[in-house]
Amino acid sequence: MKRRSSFWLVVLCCGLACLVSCHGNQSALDSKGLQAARIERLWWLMFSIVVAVYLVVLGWFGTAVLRSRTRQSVQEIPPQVNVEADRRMTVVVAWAIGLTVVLLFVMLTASVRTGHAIANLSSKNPVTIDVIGHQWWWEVRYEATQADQTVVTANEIHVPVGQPVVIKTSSVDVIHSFWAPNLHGKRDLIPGYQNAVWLQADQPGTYRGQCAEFCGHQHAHMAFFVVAEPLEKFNAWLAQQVSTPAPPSDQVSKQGEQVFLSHTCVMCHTVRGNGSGGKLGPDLTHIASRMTIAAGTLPNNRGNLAGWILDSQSIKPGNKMPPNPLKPDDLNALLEYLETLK
Amino acid sequence: MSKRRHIVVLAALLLAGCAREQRNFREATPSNETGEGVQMSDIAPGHSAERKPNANPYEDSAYSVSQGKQLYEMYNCVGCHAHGGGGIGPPLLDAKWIYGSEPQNIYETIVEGRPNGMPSFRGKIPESQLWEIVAYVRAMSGQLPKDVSPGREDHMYAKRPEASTPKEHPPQTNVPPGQKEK
Amino acid sequence: MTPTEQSAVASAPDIDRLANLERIWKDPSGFWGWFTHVNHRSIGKRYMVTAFAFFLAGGVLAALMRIQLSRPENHFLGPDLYNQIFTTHGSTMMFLFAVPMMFEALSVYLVPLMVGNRNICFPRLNAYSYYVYLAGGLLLYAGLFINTGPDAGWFAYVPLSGPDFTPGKRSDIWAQMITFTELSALAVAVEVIITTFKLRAPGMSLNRIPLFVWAQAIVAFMVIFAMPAVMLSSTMLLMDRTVNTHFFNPAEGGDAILYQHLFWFFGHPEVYIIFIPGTGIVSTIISTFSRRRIFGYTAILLSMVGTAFVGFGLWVHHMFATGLPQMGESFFTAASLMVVIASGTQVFCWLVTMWTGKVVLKTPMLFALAFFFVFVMGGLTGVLMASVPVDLQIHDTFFIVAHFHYVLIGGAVFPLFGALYYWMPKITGRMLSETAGKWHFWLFFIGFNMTFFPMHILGLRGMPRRVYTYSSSMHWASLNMLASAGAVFMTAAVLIFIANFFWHQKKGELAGNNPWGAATLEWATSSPPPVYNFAELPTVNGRDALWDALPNQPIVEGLDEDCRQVLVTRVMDADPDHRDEFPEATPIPFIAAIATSGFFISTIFTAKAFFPTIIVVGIVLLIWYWPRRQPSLRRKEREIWEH
Amino acid sequence: MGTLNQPRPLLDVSRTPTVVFGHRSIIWWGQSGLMAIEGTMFAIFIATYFFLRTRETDWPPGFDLPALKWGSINLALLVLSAVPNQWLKKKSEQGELGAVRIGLIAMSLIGIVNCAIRAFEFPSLNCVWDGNAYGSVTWTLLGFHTFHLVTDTCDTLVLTVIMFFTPIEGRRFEDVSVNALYWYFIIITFIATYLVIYWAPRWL
Repeated sequence: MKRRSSFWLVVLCCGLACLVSCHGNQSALDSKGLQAARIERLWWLMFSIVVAVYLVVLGWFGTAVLRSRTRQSVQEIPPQVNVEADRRMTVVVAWAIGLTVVLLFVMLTASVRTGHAIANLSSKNPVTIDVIGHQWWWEVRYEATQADQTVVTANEIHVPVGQPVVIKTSSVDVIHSFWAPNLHGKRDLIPGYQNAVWLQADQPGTYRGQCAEFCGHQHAHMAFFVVAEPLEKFNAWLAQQVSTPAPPSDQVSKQGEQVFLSHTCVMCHTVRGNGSGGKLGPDLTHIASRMTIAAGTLPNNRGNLAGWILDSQSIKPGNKMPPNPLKPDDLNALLEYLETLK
Repeated sequence: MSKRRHIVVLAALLLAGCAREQRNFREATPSNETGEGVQMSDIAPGHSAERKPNANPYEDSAYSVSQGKQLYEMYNCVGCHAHGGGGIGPPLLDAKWIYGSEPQNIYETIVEGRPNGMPSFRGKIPESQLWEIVAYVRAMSGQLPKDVSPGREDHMYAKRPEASTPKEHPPQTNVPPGQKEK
Repeated sequence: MTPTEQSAVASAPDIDRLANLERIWKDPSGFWGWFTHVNHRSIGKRYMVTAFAFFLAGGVLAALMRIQLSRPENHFLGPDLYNQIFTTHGSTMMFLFAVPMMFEALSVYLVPLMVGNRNICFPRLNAYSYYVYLAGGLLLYAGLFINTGPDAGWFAYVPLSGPDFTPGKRSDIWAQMITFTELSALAVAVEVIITTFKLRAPGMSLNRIPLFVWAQAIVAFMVIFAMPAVMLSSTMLLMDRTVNTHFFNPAEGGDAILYQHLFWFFGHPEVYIIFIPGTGIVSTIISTFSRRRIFGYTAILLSMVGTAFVGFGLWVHHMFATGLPQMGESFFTAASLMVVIASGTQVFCWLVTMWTGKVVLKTPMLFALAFFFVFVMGGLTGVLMASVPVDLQIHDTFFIVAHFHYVLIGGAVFPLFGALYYWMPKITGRMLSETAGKWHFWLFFIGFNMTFFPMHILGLRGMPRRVYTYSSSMHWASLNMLASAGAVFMTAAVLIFIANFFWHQKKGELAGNNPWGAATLEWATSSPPPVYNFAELPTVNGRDALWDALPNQPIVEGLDEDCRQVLVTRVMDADPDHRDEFPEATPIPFIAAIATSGFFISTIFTAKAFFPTIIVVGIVLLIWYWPRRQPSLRRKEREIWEH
Repeated sequence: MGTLNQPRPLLDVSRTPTVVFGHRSIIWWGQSGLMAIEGTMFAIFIATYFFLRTRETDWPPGFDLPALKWGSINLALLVLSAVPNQWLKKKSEQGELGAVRIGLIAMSLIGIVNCAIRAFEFPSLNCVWDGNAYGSVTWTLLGFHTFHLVTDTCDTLVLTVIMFFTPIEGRRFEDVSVNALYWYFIIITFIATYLVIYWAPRWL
């Protein structure tokens, strides 16, 4: 019967779907972190219960329609009542409702237990990272005891593998949502609130995350990367980020630095060491060490950097960076200079 | 006859609506070098240099004026002019304008800079942002229509927002600085 | 049933009495007459046509979105236009189609017929509510066409929709549109409650009210307690944007989460307001096409009431990601799971009704059956996101988009199409074609699943909601293309339905009084019903009015025939209580709606317009209320005070 | 509906009353619907007030406490007005035109006096609506109640004019009785508003 075949078709592709969605960057079912793994286990438990219930209901429904179907038209059949059958059916319905309540309790307890498990991850002195949401990029600050030791970077978060990390979320403008599906669920960045999210990456790797709360024109291009690496590599990275890059040595880079200081770049961006202090845009002190530019939109290479500087509006229309028409040699010198900022 | 007039009024209203809501992201920047030289007199070699348009295209778009407001704070104009009340720099809320209150005058003040501390921003701020800041500066004294001026901002309530400030009436002075008004 | 007394035997209804009834109850026709109608059926038809037109407009916007998302890095729509389109799509479907069609249109047209009376209570208020609703819809679309469409999402979270981050008048138009549509929903809610409890045919005691009427009455109560929350949040947003109040300004004591609480306190009951009429429709259709009375009438009724109550207690499951305290979230997980019990009970009762009945697979029944397939899957994915940890992974992703389309299209649009095929013969007097109906069903069913099932997988792969584009490296392209292809099938299905509608008006088979052999009172009168609905007001002898009627079922007699007099009955057993008189046709509701629109729209632009326009509204309402001399005198000498 | 030609018994309703009071009449149900809606609005708005209270350390933040004088006078007058209101309601349900006319004039005057007092009450709140969230919430809550107070005063005035100058019928008495009910709603909501605006800052 038509209905039967299409029903099996859906079940087939439902199963297929689960396989397809399993691995792949930024997928909730490809957990690389402690919490994401617990959530994934809870997901598979509840998913299996739900699919089982769905199949039972559809089975009951399919047989009900097949069993009582008639070809006659509506007028010919008088409305009939079968009190005896109704009484038996009441028992069946009561059992079905009872089973539903039991299944719901199972899911409730599993969910609450998982909720507690992922919430009470903590440690004495975790790596504390402030993630501050801006309109359409992420400001990342590593707190440190001395003020000059704090690291300010953007759109890229390095975390030591196997150690809990606490991320303090806040926003300077609208509501954003910090979400790296491979590691943990999402947490909103709300102006006026300071939320704390505990993360722990179990396997090294690069995990992409994206803003999950609609925040304006470029909500679609507001991604970030969490790079999980062993502790010593993480400390090396941190040390390098804290260091102030050496002033440019060769002639072209010096000219590039002058272009940076004399043109529009200095109004919005900061490069520690050359006296610039703009706050509107991300900190570019170690731009060359970052994998992507424009909040994960473009891989960080010379061609993309040139295109982004000259006309960022064609890549992320509506973002705060205006088009900057530079003379070709100025642009070339600037790119040279930016590439020295390891 | 009155029906046609209603339609015309309605169309004008709708058009005003369109302009107010225009989000212009990509500005074709006229020239490589941002900002022109100072216009000392009308006599100029070769063809007469066409002067900057007096009307600022951004004054109809609420989006551009609100961008100008964010730039006003981010580029630290607040440092000297505060939220328009003035401090080191002169107040921008009132009707007294030293260098003229037309968009063109304000544009030149920002590009060329002025004595007593106003730095020149030529080359530092791109053309489109310059005009957005100019539009916002005029909104601070209520020159722009109420539905275009920005409303309350999500910060401390320093002053009534531009949408609620009464319109100031600066005297019409196109006289270059130093000369007495006629 | 204790009638006053059963005296003279009814003589066959003579012709001139019917002609007199026709003259009394007929609203003037013609262009200007159109604005004076107060008949519940003409207002009901207008609601249906307008709500369906907004459904088509929302569908066109959805098609544009699917084109933009069909390929990665697509430049069909820029970010600004895409944001306006997806927000207007959401707002149209929720505020201008779902609630007005499922609640206002169906209840205004059908409830008076199903309770056996001549008009809905407060007929002028009913006309007024339609014009206010129409004005709200036109305002939203006028905004969209002059580039002022709202662009902060259909729930417009602050501070993005606040004065600082949405310059211009975009969020104001959205907020005022809400005020329009909620005002009309509240008006109809009061009318439906009073019609259900005070204007029933004698003999229709509380446990004999049809399930569809119960569904609409319960939804009316939900509207009364849910809509004020969104009217408050949209008014507070408007005040923040125009008169500089600080309700949502984090720096001055305001709070962004306050807006979310206020909105979702309304938001979740809203989706049940859309779904419960669906259960009423499915109960009616399954009972008729299984040729037996519904199984578990009380169980289904209690489930509806349970859904309504619990619906108010679980709004925080929309805000699990905002970082609320852990204990609170578990409470809301429990509440979200509890609501499944009620829906489960209803599904089981319908299954048993079909199991023990004779199922006739006509088109309305097909759509009701698709309800099981689609809604149950949507409900079960809803169970998944009731758990906080799982919701943290799938909140605001395309998994949620898939969930609420399964629940809303499964729970409302499928039953709605079933309802249109089921009641169209009563509205227009002709049957819709069955073959076109089946084509429409299968195309819509397949297209729907093709479009929205892949979105579950996209959500699990991390595609967030409301992105105007995505990069090709994210391997979401193939599923998005499949979804866009599915949308083509759905569009074709809806076009077939429109063609079927226009075809059936001329060439459809004549329907007669009761083409489906159904049990509720609206099938007792002719199709389309006369202006006065029932030649003689019926009485009821059982839960299924027509199936349980006695051969000589008594009829009501003794209402004045020279004015629009209506019988008002008691709440419990619908015993005749007193007679009331309903107003004649009048253009006042239309004028009042214009005055109210002027008040609402002018306050968007300047707060100074508040007092002058509110005085104009006051004057118009005064004229509305002012008693007319002639009818007052006529009523004076005939009135009987309560003894 | 049974075969048409077979004569069917009649249910004669011609002697049922046309003028009824209390929960039997439809206009009472309509008024109750309005009161349910507006009551929910008040309840949610008071919940908003206390939600915003949790977001501040001290309350009222940056403003003085609202002065009790005018608010308390307004409350006293409103509570006392329940007596003439009840008297008017009873008389209208008995249909005594003379008494109803006097009652309506009295209630109109009371309404006008209350609106006048309310005009003094707003400045005595000691805050401005665009000062901060506290000012906004306080002004809007009082404004919301004022909207109802003014509306019902106008209703009573209109009813007074109708009772004097247009032909009188049973329905008008129903309207007066229901309008008295609306006045009770105003009294009750003002008690809640008064406690929230004037005493919440003092107690919390």
